[in-house]
Amino acid sequence: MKTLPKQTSTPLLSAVKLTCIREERLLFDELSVEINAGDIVQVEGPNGSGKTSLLRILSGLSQPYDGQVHYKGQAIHRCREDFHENLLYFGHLAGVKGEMTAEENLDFNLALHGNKTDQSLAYLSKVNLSGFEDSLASHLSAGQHRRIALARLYQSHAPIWILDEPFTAIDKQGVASLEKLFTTHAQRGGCIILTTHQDLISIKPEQIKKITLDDSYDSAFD
Amino acid sequence: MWKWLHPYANPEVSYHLTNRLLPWLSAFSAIFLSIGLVWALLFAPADYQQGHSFRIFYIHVPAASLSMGIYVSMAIAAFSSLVWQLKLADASAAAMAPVGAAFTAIALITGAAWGKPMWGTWWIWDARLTSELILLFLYLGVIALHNAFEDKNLAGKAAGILTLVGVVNIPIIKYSVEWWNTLHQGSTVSKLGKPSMSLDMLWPFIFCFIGFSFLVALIICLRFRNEILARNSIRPWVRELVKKHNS
Amino acid sequence: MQFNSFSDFINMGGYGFYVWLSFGTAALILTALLISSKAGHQQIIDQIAKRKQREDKLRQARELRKQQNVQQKTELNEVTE
Amino acid sequence: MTLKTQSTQETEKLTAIIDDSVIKGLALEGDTLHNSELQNSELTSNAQSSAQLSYRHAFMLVLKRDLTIAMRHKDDIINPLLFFVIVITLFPLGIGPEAQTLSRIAPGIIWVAALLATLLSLDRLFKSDHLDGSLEQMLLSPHPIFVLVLAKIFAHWLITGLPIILIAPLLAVLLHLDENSYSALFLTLLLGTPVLSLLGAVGVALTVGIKKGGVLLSLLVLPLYIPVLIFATSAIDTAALGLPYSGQLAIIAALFFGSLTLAPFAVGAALKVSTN
Repeated sequence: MKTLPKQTSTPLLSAVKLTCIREERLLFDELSVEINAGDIVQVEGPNGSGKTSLLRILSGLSQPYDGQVHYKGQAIHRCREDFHENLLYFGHLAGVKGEMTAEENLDFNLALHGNKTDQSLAYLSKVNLSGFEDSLASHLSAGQHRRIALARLYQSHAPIWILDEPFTAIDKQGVASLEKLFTTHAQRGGCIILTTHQDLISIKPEQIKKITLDDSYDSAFD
Repeated sequence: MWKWLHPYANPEVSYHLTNRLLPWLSAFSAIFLSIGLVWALLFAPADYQQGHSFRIFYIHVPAASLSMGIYVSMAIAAFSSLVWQLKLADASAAAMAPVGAAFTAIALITGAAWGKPMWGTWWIWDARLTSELILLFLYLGVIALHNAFEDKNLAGKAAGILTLVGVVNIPIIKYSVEWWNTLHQGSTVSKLGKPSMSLDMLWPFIFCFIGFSFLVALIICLRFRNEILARNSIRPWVRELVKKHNS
Repeated sequence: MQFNSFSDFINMGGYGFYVWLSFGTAALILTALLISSKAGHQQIIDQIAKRKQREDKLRQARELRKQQNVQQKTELNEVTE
Repeated sequence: MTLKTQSTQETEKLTAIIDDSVIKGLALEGDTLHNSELQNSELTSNAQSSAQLSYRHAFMLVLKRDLTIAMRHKDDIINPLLFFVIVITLFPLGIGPEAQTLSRIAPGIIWVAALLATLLSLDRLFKSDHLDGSLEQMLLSPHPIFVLVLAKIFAHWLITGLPIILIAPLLAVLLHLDENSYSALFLTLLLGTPVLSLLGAVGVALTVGIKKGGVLLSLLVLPLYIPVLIFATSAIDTAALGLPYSGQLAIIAALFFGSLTLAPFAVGAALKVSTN
């Protein structure tokens, strides 16, 4: 398999000495990571260790207490629009409106991030939602909401995927096809940063970079 | 240009600097206030129209102008915190809000107490009193927003945005209230206006004003110190300080 | 000196109530603010000290748990949370 | 792409065409390679030209979405309007039916009721989007935040401000508003209600992350509404006297343009803090 020429000089996404404090608790301190094209990064750690906080900081949703996130060597708040054009973030909340149908939801989410919407029906069937395209999202379950949101992955042109617990409420088959999608995405020069409670099955452990957060930091800088 | 400011942007340095400032500020405010207030209460002449009730002037006017001044400095702090990401500016804005609210309340109460003998009623929809009342609402909004957030840094940023929105609005509100006032009560001329002051009234006023300003600085410094500690509670220097303080 | 006697001074030419009300409330509000600001310092220091104690306890508990985990590991070769 | 048929060969081809600095057009059908090549080049070249178009595009997108949601959730439109009507009918009951008194206080009542109705409806502006996560997605979109915010505020005005403007003349009849004042009432509401939406949006954006933000919101927002209230009611009063009220209107227009240019940025900054 051919691999992309690695950009040795500037990583796609890098965290520089991130410090995060939530509710007066130090979650992580001076965390530095470099994420290159083709990486699959799994953020690990017990509950409350700051996994979600880290993903939100990397995506630019939250500001760290200290430190910076760089996209291609540039601080993300300096190139916000360029960075967000190349980012797909999937959080705890699916971002699906109950008043709109599954298809409308997907169309809006795709269009909002500058993607084409002409094949959204096909993507909905990919996440096992064919037949539900026209039902209002308020009639669907939480798991189906998450799948509507995940259908974006099939169309996204963004190289950076930041996924917070993408497998929650997804069945085994869905997990398998998502993992396949991740592998191809990584092979094409994208990168994936994710948290998950279950282990990745089909992706070999040696392909996965791990960031481990622990909760040993309560008392901080000493 | 900002380089010389840099050491003071360090919380530890500014904490100790504030600590060193405190005795000076308390001394100055005590001296100026005691001279000013004794002068104002005992030696300043009574106004030929308003008699001794004019003595309220010596706290009402400093309180009113300081209440505006504190809001403006809060806005400057909020601006520098949002633009240059100065965390200490956040802390100072948070320290200022309650002080400003207290002075606004004093200006309102003294205004009403002055108004009763002058106008025969506790409250009159006079332009100054009305804008002072609205200023109090703005202060209370900032304080309430500050308290509503768990995270101090977020609270500072949110309150900062509100402060900036407020400071853009203050001139508009002031202008609109004055305009509204002349429209509806053209006949009642405000007696809280600037009387032509004689020198023996001016001097105690100046002393009071300076004294109150030092008092404001003192209280802000006291609160600023607390804010710094609260925001840096996990830093080793704070831990060290706590250990020293408690032993 | 503008007043002949102490009662004159208190009376303020008939405006005594209003003048002393103003000065009184101002003094009250400002001393309250001053005292609470000063007391806040000690409060915060106490809070931080308390937190430090709690964290120390947590850390001890965690270390204890870690040791136990290591022991279990040697016994069972696997640890589940 | 169809994952099941994805072969390594195709992947190779695909990786070859991917520009290593700009990685776009990734998730394309594996078996329609030509298509994808086309799309790929389109995407990269579109990047510049779409930048100019996207402001309007993003604005319309969000506007359409918010209006769709409002249309399917009609309480959101009707409830504030009902509130507006009920508050206004309460006043004659509380004050007495004398036409003279009512026509004297009509401008104030209508405007205060409009203020409160707007305040009541503001909560919806960002709250549900915040709760279901779509606000996060908007903040993460490549469009400038102020465009999206402006679209949401405009939708809010269409849903709450516009119905109030339309129904206000009817209520003015109930309050015996002076006949000369109707045009002034209409014009002040037309220029003033957008200001209410814009300033209110700042307050909501600040309180959207707070659990009990509702009461706080009124404390933050109502003081900011005072200038609009003063100039609008005075314009209506002046019109009743048969005098020109263009001065007041000009000031309200200035407030409108001022808040139109400044508020979206304040809202954007506030939303960033609230979703932190």
